[in-house]
Amino acid sequence: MIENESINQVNFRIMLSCMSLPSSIGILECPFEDKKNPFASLYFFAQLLLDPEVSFFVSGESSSDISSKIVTTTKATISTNESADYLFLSNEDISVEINRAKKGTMESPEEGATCLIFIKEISHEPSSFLLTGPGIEDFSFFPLMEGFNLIEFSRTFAKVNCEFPMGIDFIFIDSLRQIFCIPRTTKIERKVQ
Amino acid sequence: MNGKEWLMDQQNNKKPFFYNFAYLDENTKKEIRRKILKAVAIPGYQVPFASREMPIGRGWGTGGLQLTLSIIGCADTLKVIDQGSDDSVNAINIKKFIQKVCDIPITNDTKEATVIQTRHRIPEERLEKNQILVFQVPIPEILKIIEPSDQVTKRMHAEADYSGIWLYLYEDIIHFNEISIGAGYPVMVNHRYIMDPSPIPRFDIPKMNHNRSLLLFGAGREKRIYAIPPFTDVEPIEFEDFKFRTEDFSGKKCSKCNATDVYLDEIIDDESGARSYQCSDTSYCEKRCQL
Amino acid sequence: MTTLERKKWMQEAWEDLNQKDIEDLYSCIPLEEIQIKKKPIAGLIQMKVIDTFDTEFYMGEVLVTEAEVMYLGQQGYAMILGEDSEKALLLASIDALLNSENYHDLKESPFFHKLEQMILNYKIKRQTEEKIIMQTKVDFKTF
Amino acid sequence: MAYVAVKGGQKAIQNSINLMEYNRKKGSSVLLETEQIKDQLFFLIDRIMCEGSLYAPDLAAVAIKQTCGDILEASFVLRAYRATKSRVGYSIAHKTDKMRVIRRISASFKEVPGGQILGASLDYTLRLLDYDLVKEDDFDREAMLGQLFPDLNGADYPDIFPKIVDLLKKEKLIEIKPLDHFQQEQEPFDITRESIQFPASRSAVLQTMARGETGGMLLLAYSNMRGFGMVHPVIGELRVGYLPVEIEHPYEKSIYRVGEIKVTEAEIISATFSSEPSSIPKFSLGYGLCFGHNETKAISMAVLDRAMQTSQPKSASEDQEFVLSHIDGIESVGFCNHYKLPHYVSFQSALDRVRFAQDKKKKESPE
Repeated sequence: MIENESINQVNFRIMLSCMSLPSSIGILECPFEDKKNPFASLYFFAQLLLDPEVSFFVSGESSSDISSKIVTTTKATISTNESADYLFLSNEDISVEINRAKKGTMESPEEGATCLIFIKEISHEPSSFLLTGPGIEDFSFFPLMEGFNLIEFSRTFAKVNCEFPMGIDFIFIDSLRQIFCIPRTTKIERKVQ
Repeated sequence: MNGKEWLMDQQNNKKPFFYNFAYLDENTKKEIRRKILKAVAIPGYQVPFASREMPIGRGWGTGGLQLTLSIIGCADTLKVIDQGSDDSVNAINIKKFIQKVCDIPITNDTKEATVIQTRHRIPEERLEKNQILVFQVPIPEILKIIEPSDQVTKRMHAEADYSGIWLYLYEDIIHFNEISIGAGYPVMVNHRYIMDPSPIPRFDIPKMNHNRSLLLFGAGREKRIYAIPPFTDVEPIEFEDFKFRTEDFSGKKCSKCNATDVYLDEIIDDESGARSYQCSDTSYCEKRCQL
Repeated sequence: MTTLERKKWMQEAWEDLNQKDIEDLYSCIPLEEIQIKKKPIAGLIQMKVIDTFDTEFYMGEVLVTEAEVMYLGQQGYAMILGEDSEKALLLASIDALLNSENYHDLKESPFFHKLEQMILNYKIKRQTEEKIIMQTKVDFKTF
Repeated sequence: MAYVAVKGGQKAIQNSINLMEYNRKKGSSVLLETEQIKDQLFFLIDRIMCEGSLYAPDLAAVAIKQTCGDILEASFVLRAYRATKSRVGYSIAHKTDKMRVIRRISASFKEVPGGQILGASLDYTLRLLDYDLVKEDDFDREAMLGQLFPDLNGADYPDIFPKIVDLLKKEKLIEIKPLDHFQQEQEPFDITRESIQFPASRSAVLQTMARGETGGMLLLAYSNMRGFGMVHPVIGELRVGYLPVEIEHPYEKSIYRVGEIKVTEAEIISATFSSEPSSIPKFSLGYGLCFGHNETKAISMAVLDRAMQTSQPKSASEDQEFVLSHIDGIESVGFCNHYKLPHYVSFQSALDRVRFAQDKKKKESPE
């Protein structure tokens, strides 16, 4: 238990650093190698922030398995796409789910959801999508992500975050436990060649 | 273990009282961590949190302390300052408590620290990306000067209705021919929220703009957390013809290290009433003296 | 008295136990055979009440100590007010003993005698308290 | 050196703590035992548990001893202790009709079913200093106690004390319905888990007041009674007694009785004459319930509850945000005392402003 708690602290700091500096990629610590389970990083994240006070929603094929495991480890409540505090998305077409997620209100924008998107790999190669905003010194680039439609995502992102301070914050996580965060304040633009 | 063994054990050694690492229980830390992430995502917006009772007085830094205890770990080095000084009584008291509940290295050196908890100052030395500055905030709502009700100020923030505070400044100028706000000067964060920077001097306000480190603010009694991520636009509110001005120390320097580009404490000499000046940031001053 | 009644009374009477009673009771229960399942631990119960408007609300927290034991395959559970490990474990042990099958054999034991005595004392004390309180009832029939 | 902080404070802090310990022990009297505090200063214990929001008489006694009788500090010690213990459960919600009553009075009717039971009260004591207590004879205490109640015959303790409010309810004289502007909730709001937001739900209002500071609540309630408000209270019923603490048994799925706690409950009745032509004049109710025996607090709570039931506050005591934000003893005391901390950075900043403004004035209108 003590061990888990200290891992939680280390991983929270990595995540906090990534959320504060949206162009940086962090690697979560893991006390054991769980190579068989592609969702290990996901459980890690769940354990880090979820408790009985919050709700979550899981999309995709093995959602019920994942959900029940998250419930046992965190005692968080399973909720709908529209009302969950945390969304775990891993399927290819995520725009629908993101569009449905809650964005908070102008008075309480912190009630906007946090979307965790599980992808194959976050590469260290830059894409052609330019990032600017708080936490980014001058400018930076969205990393290339295998099998992830950045054009579609950037459109969805702009749409759900067009009424700032209402909006949704994103955390990308891959099977190597690499994470990358895009808060609602970031501007994503396609760089014209 | 059977009952007899337990009873023997119980009667023989009264176990010392055990605190969690960093005092707070894991669920409390989780709540604060969630709120910190949201605060970072919405710079300058005050996120409400439950705020636990700490064994130091409400208003004595319990908000900052809860933030520090939720983020700190074995790899950290901590610095605590009050009014710029590492040795003031409240800073010492907070350090004593943190050391009691998590045995981590403590430093006076701004450059060495990974987490700095502060009351009313930003250190003179430039902060870096790997550092977090945690502010203790007495009253997080800057709009309190014009409206006491939280319910109303929350709506004003929602609507970005800041005409009241502009009017306040305008009337201030009419009355005094000057903006009378001393410490805790209102700032506009990321062109959206007007925010209380905590009672830091105006001298420190420009340091907030595009600061390289994460700035976290905790108000324990008022139960609010807010943040400024690194590289964020932070501007003091001002008029075209009435500019924001920092405290004027022109012609004055630190009597110990001769620094001129720093915030100074004014010292009154007991007998003559003459004034001298010293660096408010004591560890920076010591560093310069040792050069 | 049935086991259930006895348990109910124990839950009320324990508050009167002094240090000597605790020692006496510990000395006459088969401590070696009691396995500790959950060591006594202090915690908080949030006190939920309902007001006259039927609103449920929390009026504050109550400090309690909880313990669990096993005796011959029988569960014993106790939660008591305050922070007192020894009392909590004793109560959990008594609960297990009363649950166990050979409690009939215990009936003649000093443990049982002590228990019955305590419950009786408690009842007398409670009755006296009630009588004293009724002495403060205002009597309007003065004519 | 008026506004320079004490530096190098470590030693001074320790010595200051030592001096407090020294002052506590330097007298020649016997050191207090916590049992004595618990048995003989029960009002003090009750108040500290109530405002510290933790029912733990033994620890309250330690807190009182440790803080040398500073009530607010002692409550604070108890409140902080709360934060170190994890929550193991919730009690089963009960109405107060299960209360084991030790005092019960009504000011609205002379005779009430179950009777007026004065219990133990200071109400009718003459406030004359009792010199006999200076040297109290402890000899033969048992016998002395016996003499206080030589004859215990009289009325029997009833099985139940019916609620006065229920009688009024039957006659449709009183309206008991949650007001429209209170949100209906599934589970009560918990201010220890979530930061209270305004307008607050009724459960949050009652929880906040149940842990409020007696003096602060009395002040606000008194202002209302004096005319800065509209409540003209009559005490429908005031009860002191023990409430059972019951949980669901973890294995047997039955009710498990943990013990009982002393509480005070007040229901105040106030006449309501609405200006709406269609409405029928009725009585309305204010409710107060707190840990321990503290009648002033329970009555103040009930008055404030009634006062805040308006959606258009006209005075401080009717304003929910005003009342609830200012009655917590631990918060207000902490903030009041934080002004003792050095503020010389902000003072320097203010000095700069004042001097600047003065210079400007001088330049504008030279003498």
